[in-house]
Amino acid sequence: MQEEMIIAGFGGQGVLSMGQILCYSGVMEEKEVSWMPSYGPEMRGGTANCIAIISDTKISSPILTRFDTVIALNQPSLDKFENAVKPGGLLLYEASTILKPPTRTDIDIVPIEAANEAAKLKNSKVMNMIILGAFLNKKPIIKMENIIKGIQKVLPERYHHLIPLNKEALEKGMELAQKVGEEV
Amino acid sequence: MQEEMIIAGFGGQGVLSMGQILCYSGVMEEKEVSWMPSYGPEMRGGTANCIAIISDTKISSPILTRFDTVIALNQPSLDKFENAVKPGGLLLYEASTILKPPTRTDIDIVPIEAANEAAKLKNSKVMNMIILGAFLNKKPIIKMENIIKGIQKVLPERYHHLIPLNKEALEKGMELAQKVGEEV
Amino acid sequence: MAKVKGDILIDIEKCKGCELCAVACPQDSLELSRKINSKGYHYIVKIEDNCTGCTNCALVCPDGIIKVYRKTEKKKERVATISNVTGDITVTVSS
Amino acid sequence: MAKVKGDILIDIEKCKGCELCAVACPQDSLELSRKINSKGYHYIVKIEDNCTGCTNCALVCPDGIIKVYRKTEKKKERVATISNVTGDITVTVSS
Amino acid sequence: MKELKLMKGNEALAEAAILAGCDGYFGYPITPQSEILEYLTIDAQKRTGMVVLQAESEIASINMIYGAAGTGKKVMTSSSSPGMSLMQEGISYIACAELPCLLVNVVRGGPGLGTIQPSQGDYFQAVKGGGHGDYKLIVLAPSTVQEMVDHVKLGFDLAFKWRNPVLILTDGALGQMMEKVQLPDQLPRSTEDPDWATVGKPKTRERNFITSLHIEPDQMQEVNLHLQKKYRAIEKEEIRFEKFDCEDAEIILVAFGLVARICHKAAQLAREKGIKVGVFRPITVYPYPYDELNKLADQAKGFLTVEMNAGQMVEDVRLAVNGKIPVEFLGRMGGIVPTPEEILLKLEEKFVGETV
Amino acid sequence: MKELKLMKGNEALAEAAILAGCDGYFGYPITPQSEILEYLTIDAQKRTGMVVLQAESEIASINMIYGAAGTGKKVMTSSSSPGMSLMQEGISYIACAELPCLLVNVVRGGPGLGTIQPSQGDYFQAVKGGGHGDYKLIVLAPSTVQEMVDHVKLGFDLAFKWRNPVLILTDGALGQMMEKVQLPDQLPRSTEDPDWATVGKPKTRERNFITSLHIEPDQMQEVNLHLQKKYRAIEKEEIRFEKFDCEDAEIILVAFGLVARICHKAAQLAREKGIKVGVFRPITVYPYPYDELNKLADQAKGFLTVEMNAGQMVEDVRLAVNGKIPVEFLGRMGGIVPTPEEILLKLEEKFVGETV
Amino acid sequence: MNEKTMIEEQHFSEIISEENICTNDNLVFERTETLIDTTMHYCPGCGHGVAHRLIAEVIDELGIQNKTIGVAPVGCSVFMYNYMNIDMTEAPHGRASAAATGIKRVMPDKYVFSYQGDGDLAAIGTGETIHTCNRGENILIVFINNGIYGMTGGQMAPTTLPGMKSTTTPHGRDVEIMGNPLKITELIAQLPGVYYCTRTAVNNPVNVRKAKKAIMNGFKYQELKKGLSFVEIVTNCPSNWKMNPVDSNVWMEENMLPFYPLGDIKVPKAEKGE
Amino acid sequence: MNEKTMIEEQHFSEIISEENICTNDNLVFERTETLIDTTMHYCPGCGHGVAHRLIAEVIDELGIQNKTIGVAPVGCSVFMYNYMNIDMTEAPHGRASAAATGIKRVMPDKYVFSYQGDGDLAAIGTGETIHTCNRGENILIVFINNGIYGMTGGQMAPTTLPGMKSTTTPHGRDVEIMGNPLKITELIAQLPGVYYCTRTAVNNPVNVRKAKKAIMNGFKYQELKKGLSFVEIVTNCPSNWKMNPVDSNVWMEENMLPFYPLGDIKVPKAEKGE
Ligand SMILES: Cc1ncc(C[n+]2csc(CCOP(=O)(O)OP(=O)(O)O)c2C)c(N)n1
Ligand SMILES: Cc1ncc(C[n+]2csc(CCOP(=O)(O)OP(=O)(O)O)c2C)c(N)n1
Ligand code: SF4
Ligand code: SF4
Ligand code: SF4
Ligand code: SF4
Ligand code: SF4
Ligand code: SF4
Ligand SMILES: [Mg+2]
Ligand SMILES: [Mg+2]
Repeated sequence: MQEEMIIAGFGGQGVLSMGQILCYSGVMEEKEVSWMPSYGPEMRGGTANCIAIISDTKISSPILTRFDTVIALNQPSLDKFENAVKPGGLLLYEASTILKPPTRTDIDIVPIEAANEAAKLKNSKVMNMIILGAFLNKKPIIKMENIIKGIQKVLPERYHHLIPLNKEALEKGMELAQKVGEEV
Repeated sequence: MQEEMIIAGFGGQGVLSMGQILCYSGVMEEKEVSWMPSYGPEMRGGTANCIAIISDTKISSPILTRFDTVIALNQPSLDKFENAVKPGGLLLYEASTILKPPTRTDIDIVPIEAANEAAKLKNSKVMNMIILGAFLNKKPIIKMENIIKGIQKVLPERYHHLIPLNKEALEKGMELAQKVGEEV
Repeated sequence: MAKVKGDILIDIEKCKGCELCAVACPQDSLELSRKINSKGYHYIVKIEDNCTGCTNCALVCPDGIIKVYRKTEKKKERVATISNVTGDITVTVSS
Repeated sequence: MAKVKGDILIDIEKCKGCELCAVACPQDSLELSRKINSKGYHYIVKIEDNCTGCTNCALVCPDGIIKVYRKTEKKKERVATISNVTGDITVTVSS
Repeated sequence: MKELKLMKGNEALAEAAILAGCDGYFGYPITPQSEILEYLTIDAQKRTGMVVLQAESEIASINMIYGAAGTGKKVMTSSSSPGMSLMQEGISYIACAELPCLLVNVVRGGPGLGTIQPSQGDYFQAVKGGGHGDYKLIVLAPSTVQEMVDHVKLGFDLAFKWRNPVLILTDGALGQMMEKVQLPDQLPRSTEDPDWATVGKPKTRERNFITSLHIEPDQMQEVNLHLQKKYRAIEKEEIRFEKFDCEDAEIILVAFGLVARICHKAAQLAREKGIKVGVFRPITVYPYPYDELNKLADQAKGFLTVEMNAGQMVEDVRLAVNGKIPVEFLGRMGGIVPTPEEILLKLEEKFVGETV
Repeated sequence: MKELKLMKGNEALAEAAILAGCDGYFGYPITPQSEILEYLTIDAQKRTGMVVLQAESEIASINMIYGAAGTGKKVMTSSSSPGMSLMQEGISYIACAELPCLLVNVVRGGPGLGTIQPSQGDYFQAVKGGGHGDYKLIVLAPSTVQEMVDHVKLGFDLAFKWRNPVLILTDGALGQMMEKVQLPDQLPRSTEDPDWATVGKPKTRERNFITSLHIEPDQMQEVNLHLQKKYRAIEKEEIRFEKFDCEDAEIILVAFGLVARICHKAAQLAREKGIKVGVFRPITVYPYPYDELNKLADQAKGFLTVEMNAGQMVEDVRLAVNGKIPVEFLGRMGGIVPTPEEILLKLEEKFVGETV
Repeated sequence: MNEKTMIEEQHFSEIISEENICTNDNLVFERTETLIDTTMHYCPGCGHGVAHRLIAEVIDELGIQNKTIGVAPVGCSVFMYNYMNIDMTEAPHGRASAAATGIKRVMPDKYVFSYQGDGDLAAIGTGETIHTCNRGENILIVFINNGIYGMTGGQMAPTTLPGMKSTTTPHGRDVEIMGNPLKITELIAQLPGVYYCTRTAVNNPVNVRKAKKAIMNGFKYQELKKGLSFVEIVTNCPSNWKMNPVDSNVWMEENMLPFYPLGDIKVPKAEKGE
Repeated sequence: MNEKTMIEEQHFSEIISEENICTNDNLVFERTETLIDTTMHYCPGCGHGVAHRLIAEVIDELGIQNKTIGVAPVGCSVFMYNYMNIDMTEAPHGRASAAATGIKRVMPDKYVFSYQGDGDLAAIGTGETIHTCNRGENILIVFINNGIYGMTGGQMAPTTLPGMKSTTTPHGRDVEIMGNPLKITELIAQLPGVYYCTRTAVNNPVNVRKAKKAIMNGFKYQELKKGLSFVEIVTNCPSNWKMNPVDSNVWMEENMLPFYPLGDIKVPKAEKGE
């Protein structure tokens, strides 16, 4: 198994921690992992992203230009990375704020209105967990129990009371993705 | 013709200009010349020296460790460079202030009491010219007229009235050296 | 409503929604929109029609994207802080 | 000649003949010798026997080569600026 | 087995410094390595008493290191390319004065202000000497976050063994990425003063002084010869490298640091296509494994050196091979990381059909 | 014929700068090159209007150069080894921003504070890049005081031709010694502004900006590729060297700068003994005359590289020869200049009997 | 998808007032010519933007675009040359004033200014700052003091306040370890080469006007060859102070300004009464 | 050869007074232990020698030889470690205070001092000087101001007086081009981290005593962990001023001291009345 993905959005949307959770969870399953953030001043106000790789074998480069999965949380990220999805790969995006949807036809496209759903859960911060859930529905590469362990690792101690909410969000995401699958 | 020499003494005794005069004079005679001073902080209070090379052919290194001629104007210089005279070479030194005369027997040794003679000429500054005269007596590698031209080049304009005195000193030196030759 | 003496044009595509203009406006004419521009920022909008054309908002706007207009009975010389302008005033949205 | 109360020892081999001690000496006891040491410097010598042991010369000597002695009726504590010494006082000439 | 952590390279390195009993860190922020200083300011002082000081510049940093290293303590600094250039005078002094210390260069793309993305463009500076005069740093080139950790203790050990500055030559990617690491146990901070250290002179010994000034040519030559002798000894004893699938390899990829990992993948792709490719990774880039590479040249048909620069280590590879077989080069610059695919392509283009 | 003068290398170089129409000199004192600044403070300003400023440090100097070079003026600085190390960051910026300027390193013995006596210990720094990132200086290595003069104009010409910093790599002996020189005529100072220069933007053109910042990897790679392309062109067009008695030589001495002169003498001594020895002197050490040396390797039995360092240029000689024939090395350090006799000895020891 | 109205539409709806007075005749303020019409990379609310604009306005008002050369620092304003329509040089970190010296010396008739952050000017560049000021180089230095290293992500600057948190003082700046904030402006004001030295801010319209006046003075004194002018602008860094822009300005007023009081520090004798 | 009497003979003839009081009992002054008994390389009359001796005397009087670490600069005093019988480090040009910071931080219980010339401390080392002082490093800086670069042969220093000739100001320092002499001591005195700051000289016995007192204070405040002490010593450089030592001291009094007035610049509040 080797999953190479990029998660991109605005700073503050939680893209970096999504990647970290996946990687930590990967470690729990004794996989090789690598997490590489975009860094430097261009992060400021602009887009942030991270590349996460989870693999059964040693990982070569942490920096890639083509991905099995692209997760885009805003329009600029979608625009920038749509073409970086490998043919046959997955493009999952937050759909509530997207004006120009993707146009490729050789890949799996999964729009999730996660921001709207997060609003319903009364915590806009869990938007990323909804997306993560959706991703895990499409690519169940890691067991849910380990994802929860990953969240425990990444979330600072003082937020651990929010874990149930996060779990709820994950499940919501899975459910939404399931629907998209069925629609197709 | 190739003359490789070092002129050493205290700073202020005019060792650097002696070498420069020889080199300038050499240029007048279309010879190749090279002048290399000791430099840096060790000059301060300590000894100063310059290596002068005058040659019919291209000069390789300006820095040498063995010399055809060593001119020493004080005891430390004599001590330091006595052994740097090539066998058969010339060691010429200012003798008035020397407590430990040289001991080598395989070289020409010419002691000149130039400081005393300079005192007689009422200008201690011409001591170096007396020594230069003595050197030219032993090794007439450059014509006296060109030496005078060399002095003109090296001496700042405002001291040019002293040229006759310098000439006198040169001649005194030649005379003294001649005597040393005869004594032997 | 008071007689309108001033107005502003905001290049909302370049607005970063910092709200410094809103704070600076003595008339409380400005507010953040619920909507976002293509850079993802909530942008500033005029919520009242009471602008006096005092230029405060424009002076503090870090992004220099506010144009201020003022209509006065007797047209005065422009104030020292203002530069000569002859260009077109239409606001274009950068792609 | 005044009763001798002080005296100095100069390590003349290390003297550089700067004459700062001579200038500092209130008794004008010091002068440059006509002779030179092995480093080529005219060195300082005592020309009068009127030293009071005031230490001025030693204080200003950049080369720290003057020892000062002073004989007083009632032996006082050493002044603050002086360090403890037990060593030999013969002055040797460095070779 | 000890717990596996997921850590950023920079933070892992900083944590390793605390665990190695480092006595002092002096540094100045610069992307992509500021996390080292940032991490240390959290609680290093509290945990081990280690000194952590943000200096006013890289020049101040390296000279704080110079002073502090002279006391025999385990001290270190880190920077990235432009900052490292500013340290070259100080490094030359430290090398000449034979002070042990650890330097870290998290290389970014140059020249000039360049980009903050990863690069290997400072290889020459690191191994040939960016400063003046004949000196050598021991240069370690980690290729994983785990090695970012391991090379800290190794670096301090080598620094003290040889009384020589050690440089960890890494890059922005290794500094920023997270990977699994296993951390070592906490070591104590320095306790004994080395006999050469400037710690205050008791009556019982001669004074110590740290200097690189040797005004007389004879003396200076002495010092130079002594240093060169030490370097020859280091070249005998401290060469470290890693070979991967080289036994039967006809083509060998040579790369250091991060790029070696990519070469592994390229080699794998090549083998899948039936081309016998191995990877050689120098771990110490000074001392350089010349002999080992030279031996491999007897067996292989060609070498392909891959770097994130315009061709720097490739000169050392050529020096090692000394004309025996062709040495080709593939380089990417400006923060761009070569892909396994392009390495494979280059390799096929240069060697397949013809030599294989 | 113009008058022959007897001049110190440093002063001759300074005079040559005035005569070349140099617009500005910014520098900081350091032995053995302070005479350059000192000479210029006498009357350069009065003679040509040239600006001469003693900066507060080498870092300030190189950055004054950076600013001033950006205006398209002919500007220069000089220093010696430790000071040169401090300039490495600035040099890397200048190289990346492609600014023409002249740098002079009057090398002294290192590392560290070292000695003020002559050395060639900064060869690596000069030609491989002491600063960070992939850049190249054009490096001229004079061997006589006359060349100290000639290389100033040549340096400025090359700098402007290629928009690249040029370094004169000389040493304390050449800086301090007096030799005959013939001075060129006075050239005018800069009059026209190059179109890239920051001189104030008229309405009629786009603004100019000088930068080395290219944050996006793609852009940075563009810049890197552009630079590399320029360097390849320089390597084609600007190689300069000198051969002496090489036609029938079986052994070739390779040396740059002052040492080449000593090799001449050694070759002469060897020929007197019937050993056919020639001398090869690179005048540009970057670009390096690899091809020419490679060709000579076909004819000769062996090369002996002689340097005043621990062996730096010898790596380039080895790269040139690529294993064809043995390349031996003789180095002296710490300010000690090798003698013709010891070169002869080494040469006999290594090659005579065996290969000749 | 009914929420996703095209932004362009909203644009005009929101700017049209009852009586449209937005005509050229009534225009009293707009982006000045020398400020390039592009989105700056600065974070929302960052003071750098205003500072840039003021310099551009002064250049345009004096009509000296064709005679002005600017020097950008390394810091958030490293890209200044992308925003100013003048010739500019981007100097190495801390060395902008040295680069400006080089430029001014070889082109004494041009207007030269450097623009530098507090890390750039008062940490790594301290030596260059002091000596440029001491030589009285006939240039303008604009000094942006936001109490932090903005560009590199919020490390302590020499000007960081006591107790203030940054990524390298996570427990607040401890003056016992790190020393007190450096008031470099007061320091350089002591130097005879400095002709004019003032501290301003751009957090409200009044201060913006004053800051512009100060920059204008700097250029005018340069014209008169008076020596060095130094204009400090105390600014915010919402991103690294971890506040929204509005709060950051409040925090600045309450915390930065008491430590860095606004006003002239050194003015030409004749002008003191102005 | 009758003039060439052996020097050794003269030696004793000249030191014997009528009544020999040169006995241990009467000894009131001699070279202190920590000052190594060797000829210093300084030029005749150079103030560095006295400055070294005073530091050595203070170290001996405080009995802290085994706890003191000195940092020598690059400048004429680069060889200081040859004369002081203590552990020392020779720092790169200008960086002595940074090196001293490094030492002190890892060995806070040792006495650390740097000794720096005016070129070293106030030109190339300005940044390090300001920041070391500003951090209030608990060390002593001894600053030797001789208005010139001694070591390198008499180039202009930041402290060179207006109109003063040097090898790089052959027509005299022109303040229009080079700026005014930098009073770095007054400058750093402004910084809160500086606890004690004074200017002294060693040109006469009174000043020598005061200078020693100042150095003593510096070490004592260090013991008390008060922060940074800064002792400037205005000295001569006969060689590069091109005067004999005696004249150089006169010139110094008449020219240097009016510009660099002796006395305390910053003293601890309680001690002002002392
Ligand atoms: C030699 C060097 N050291 C460090 C850096 C990293 N660096 C870039 S900007 C900066 C500080 C920026 O802070 P400041 O000058 O206050 O500007 P701001 O971003 O706050 O406007 C630093 C340390 C660098 N680019 N070069
Ligand atoms: C980096 C560097 N730049 C320059 C020099 C040359 N240099 C040595 S000492 C010195 C100045 C000495 O002057 P100062 O500090 O005033 O000390 P002084 O000799 O007068 O006591 C200089 C410029 C150097 N050694 N290193
Ligand atoms: S011009 Fe004045 S009144 Fe009008 S919106 Fe701006 S700040 Fe408010
Ligand atoms: S100040 Fe400018 S950028 Fe900020 S909200 Fe107002 S218009 Fe937008
Ligand atoms: S101790 Fe006093 S009186 Fe005696 S020689 Fe010295 S200065 Fe003169
Ligand atoms: S002060 Fe010292 S060195 Fe100078 S003359 Fe007197 S004894 Fe000699
Ligand atoms: S990081 Fe701070 S200084 Fe930089 S652009 Fe953002 S707010 Fe402004
Ligand atoms: S050159 Fe000047 S400072 Fe240096 S030792 Fe001589 S007199 Fe003293
Ligand atoms: Mg800042
Ligand atoms: Mg000095």
